[in-house]
Amino acid sequence: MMLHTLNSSPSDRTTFQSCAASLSEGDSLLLIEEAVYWLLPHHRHELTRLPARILALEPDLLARGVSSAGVNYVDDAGFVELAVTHGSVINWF
Amino acid sequence: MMLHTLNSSPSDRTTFQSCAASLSEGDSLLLIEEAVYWLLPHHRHELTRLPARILALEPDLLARGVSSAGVNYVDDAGFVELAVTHGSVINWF
Amino acid sequence: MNAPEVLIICRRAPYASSAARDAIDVALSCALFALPVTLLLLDDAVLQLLPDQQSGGIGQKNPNAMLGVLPMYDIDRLYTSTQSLALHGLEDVRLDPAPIVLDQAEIRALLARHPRVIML
Amino acid sequence: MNAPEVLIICRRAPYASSAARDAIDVALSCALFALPVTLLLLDDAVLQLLPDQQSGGIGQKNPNAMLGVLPMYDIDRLYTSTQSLALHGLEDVRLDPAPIVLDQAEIRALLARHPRVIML
Amino acid sequence: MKFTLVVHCAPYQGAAADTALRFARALLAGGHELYRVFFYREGVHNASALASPPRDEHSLPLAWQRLAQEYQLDLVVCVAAALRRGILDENEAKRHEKPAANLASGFELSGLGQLSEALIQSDRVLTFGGRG
Amino acid sequence: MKFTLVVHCAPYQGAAADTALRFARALLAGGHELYRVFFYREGVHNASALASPPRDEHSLPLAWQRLAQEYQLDLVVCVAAALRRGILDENEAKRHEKPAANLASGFELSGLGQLSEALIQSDRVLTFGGRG
Repeated sequence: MMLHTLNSSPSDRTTFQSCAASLSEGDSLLLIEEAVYWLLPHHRHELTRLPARILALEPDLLARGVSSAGVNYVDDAGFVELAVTHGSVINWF
Repeated sequence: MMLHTLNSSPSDRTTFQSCAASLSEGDSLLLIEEAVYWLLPHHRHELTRLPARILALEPDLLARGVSSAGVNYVDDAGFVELAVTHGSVINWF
Repeated sequence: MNAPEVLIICRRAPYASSAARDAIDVALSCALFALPVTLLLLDDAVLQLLPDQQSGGIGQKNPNAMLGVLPMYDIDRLYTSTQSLALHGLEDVRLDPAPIVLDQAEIRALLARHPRVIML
Repeated sequence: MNAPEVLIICRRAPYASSAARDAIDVALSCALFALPVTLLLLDDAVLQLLPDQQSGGIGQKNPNAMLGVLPMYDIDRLYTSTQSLALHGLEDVRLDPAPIVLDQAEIRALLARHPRVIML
Repeated sequence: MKFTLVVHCAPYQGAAADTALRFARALLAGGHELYRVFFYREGVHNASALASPPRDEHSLPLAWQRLAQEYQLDLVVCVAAALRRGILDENEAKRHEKPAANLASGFELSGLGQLSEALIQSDRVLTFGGRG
Repeated sequence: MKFTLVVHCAPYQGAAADTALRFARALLAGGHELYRVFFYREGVHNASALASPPRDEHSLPLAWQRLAQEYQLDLVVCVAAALRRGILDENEAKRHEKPAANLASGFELSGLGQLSEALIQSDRVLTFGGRG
């Protein structure tokens, strides 16, 4: 079980595609910084076909005016706990 | 008549598309730095539908191992001359 | 010498880098020099216009607030493109401040009118 | 404590930033510590493997030459993905040094085997 | 649990250094151990003693220093990356015949070996980077 | 013809600062005038007096300095961007009570007005930047 973080905006499809292709069942994907824009209605559907659990970092959602409705989100302490409970971490940027 | 430069790799489609949409007949597009990878055989066909004249910066082609066959290229002095002979310059990155 | 019209193009999301704030600073400086300034937000820069950005949790200033005061400095031309709105599906979303939306032909005409372009 | 296997992932083109050279430096340093190292070049990083890069004209060192000497430091696992080769259409192009090409399932297995990943 | 953080981004270059700092604070507040923060590439600018942001903006170098004091952190700046980018301690300033040093106190210049060693010692390693 | 170049990128962050330098050399060799080089954002690091790259790598700050000496160039570093990123001249070091200055000789800290003024005075303005 692996924790992936992604920090790039939907305008960077290449990073998203490499991240998406690396996800296994049971992994989690935490959207941070500009990657919270993947949760805009226009982009969100692309997340549904990923095998991983999708989460977002709450302060980054709030700062960017992206709605948290229907989103699993964590605060900074929750980010740390995700890193603890997954066996390894990969940061995509 | 405008000179556009583009410096981002084909992995950044968003920058390419904004640059492409801004080209008018009579403009020139100079590919510099990582944008010379647009001249790889796999990507080159996307340049053919652009209304602008396409050129590349020779030292950047050479450094990246991209073939100059069939490419209009200029050296640094030629880059300067392009900036002189076009009424304005826009740099996309 | 006539004051040339200056076009400032920003293509970056807020906070990602200092680009959003820097574009505003350049616009304000040009206004001080009585240069006619137009600000064009393309691609990720349209995300600067999303309402209700609460940046306290990340300890950063919200550039959105600064965009709203630009008209006080006679910078009242804030543009974006249909292509940029479509990139993030924001065609029917309230943006604040509301930009003037240009299609591709209008963008090309805007560029052709401006002999000085600063990209950020 | 057992030496953990280290996976270094680089996703950047040569020269664009110092990432390509830095990835090699990290790999060499891990080898000095007797850490088993695997280097995975994804996306634009496959462009590091194009032959005949003559970087004299831009005054920079060619990281391609350094990649070739990694086996001398017992770093002989150089991987890329089918997806990355397809991104730039390099499936049938000679690459130097030649990487081992993994499909998506193999990439996922590679990641699962490595508890330490450094992204560059 | 023992963490090591690798920071690739300068302040203002992107959000990554801010995110790394927030993560460091949260893990320490959660009772975990921060074995080392390794500043690499443009991340070396987090260690500038000369950064002078406006008073109403937070200063990342200062925030790292304060956190290091409170928790006795090991803030290591890659010496090769730092020299190239103009971050020097007194020793390196002398050795390269430069007129001044600018490494903030609380940070230490050292080699990439400090990263390799941290990979061995830590339970989790996170990389905070950005484009470019 | 009168050129102004705006440089947004630090050395090593991307190729943009190298490209800007090559463009500057070529335009001067071609008999054109370089009205000003304006270093903004991460570009301020081109003006570091402390950058100490290995001997077999070229140094962008040094290359700018040499070009400025040869052609009497106006190398202006945005003061607000520089202060945030830890590039200070003697005056700013004193004013912010910092222990040292690190602005390379040949460069000058000044405001964004120098960019606006250059936009008026120059025939062509080019921006050299990169991701991030």
